[in-house]
Amino acid sequence: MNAWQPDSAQTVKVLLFASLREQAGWSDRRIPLNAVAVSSAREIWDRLELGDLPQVVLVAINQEIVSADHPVHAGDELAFLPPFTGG
Amino acid sequence: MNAWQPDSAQTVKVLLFASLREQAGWSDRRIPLNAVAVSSAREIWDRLELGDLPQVVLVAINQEIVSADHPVHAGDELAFLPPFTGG
Amino acid sequence: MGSQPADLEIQILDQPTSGGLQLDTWLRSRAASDAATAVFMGRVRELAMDGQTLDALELDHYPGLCERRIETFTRRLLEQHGACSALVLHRVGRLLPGELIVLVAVSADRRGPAQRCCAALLEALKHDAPFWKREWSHGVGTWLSENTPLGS
Amino acid sequence: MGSQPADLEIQILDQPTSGGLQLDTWLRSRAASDAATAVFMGRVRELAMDGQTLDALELDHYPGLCERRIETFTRRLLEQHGACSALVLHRVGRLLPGELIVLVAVSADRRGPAQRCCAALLEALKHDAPFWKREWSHGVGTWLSENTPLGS
Repeated sequence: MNAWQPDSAQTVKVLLFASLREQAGWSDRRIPLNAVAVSSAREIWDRLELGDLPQVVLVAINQEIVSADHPVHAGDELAFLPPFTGG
Repeated sequence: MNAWQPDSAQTVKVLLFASLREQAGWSDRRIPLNAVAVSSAREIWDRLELGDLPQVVLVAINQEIVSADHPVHAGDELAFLPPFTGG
Repeated sequence: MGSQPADLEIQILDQPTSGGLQLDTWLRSRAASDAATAVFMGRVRELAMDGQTLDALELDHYPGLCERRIETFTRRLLEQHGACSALVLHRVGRLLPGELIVLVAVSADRRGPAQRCCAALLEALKHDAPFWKREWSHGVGTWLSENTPLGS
Repeated sequence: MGSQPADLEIQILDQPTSGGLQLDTWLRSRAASDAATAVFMGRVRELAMDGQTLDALELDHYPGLCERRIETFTRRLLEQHGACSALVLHRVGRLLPGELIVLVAVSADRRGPAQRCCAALLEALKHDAPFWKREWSHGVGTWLSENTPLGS
């Protein structure tokens, strides 16, 4: 493995919104990817130590809503979205 | 019978609207009442010589929508209203 | 929450208006508890019912009866739908294509009552108020015998 | 008659607005063939969901995804309902009671499509766009977990 890790080359940018942001105490963070296996959005969530991924939380990768089991790649923007309450 | 007939004492004011006004060639007219019997709105209509009273035409007496068989009294305002097309 | 008395404003206008000023003034006078407002605006089409170019639309009404009927069914509909207040503007006279014919606004505590009452009030204005439209094309006037359909 | 291409304008605003100016401007740009316009406006209530006095409503969104999702479902709904054009305004940031949260306007050739599309677009904004509300009462903020009901 290479000890030199550029920010976006080996990390994913994780965004939290609304109540999830409150719960975690942060709104965005870079999470390093596992170098040997492809991670899913759910696996990244599990590393945030915020409990099980609630069924009602939607996942977006690169501003596209996808399933929680969608693979995440280096440089992706991964967002966890509580139920929408706009309008 | 009294030969002296004040305008509103022995007449009814008849108003026509929209297509009825076109058809008759006038919009409002005073019609003398039959001195011995009470007239209905339909009887007044028949004296206008505009054909049978169409089913779809509504009758208003003193700005209240009523049945065509409603009695008409001296001084009343009697209006014949084609189907409404506002809004 | 429907506890305030029903409040309505009815204006029959014989001059062109966009309705914007009246709507703004009315909205500013609403209580903040009227969180939901539904509005409908109808304007004169460019084509007559028979497809010809429309020069003008003439709108006739029966003054007095017209205002009283609108007031009666508006109060009934506000109560029926649990809405709080309504604004009704309706043009009469000679209208050109694109001009506002009718504006209906209804405020309520919730969006459902506001939307449903606004739609019902518009239908009442079309079918239960003494207004009549005449289309003018190429100098010929034709009284409409029925309203445009709701649209499927 | 639905032959012109769908036309939409979406504005996410972080400053107070009555929506009147934007609505007027948008209305003036409508073709006269769009004879029917339905509008909905939602404003901040005076009371929080739990009945306490509301000091402010905070509105958060996910920039980028939010605009793109609104554009996608607005185009889909305009086509589905046979409507011609839409204006969507939505506030974000800190809002006071009485301030406008959302304004949706839809124009169509007929009143039915305009009204139905406007109502459907409002529901889509509530359920399918990444906005989140937090109520502030007595210095305590509470994220809403669901929207207000439509109202029976």
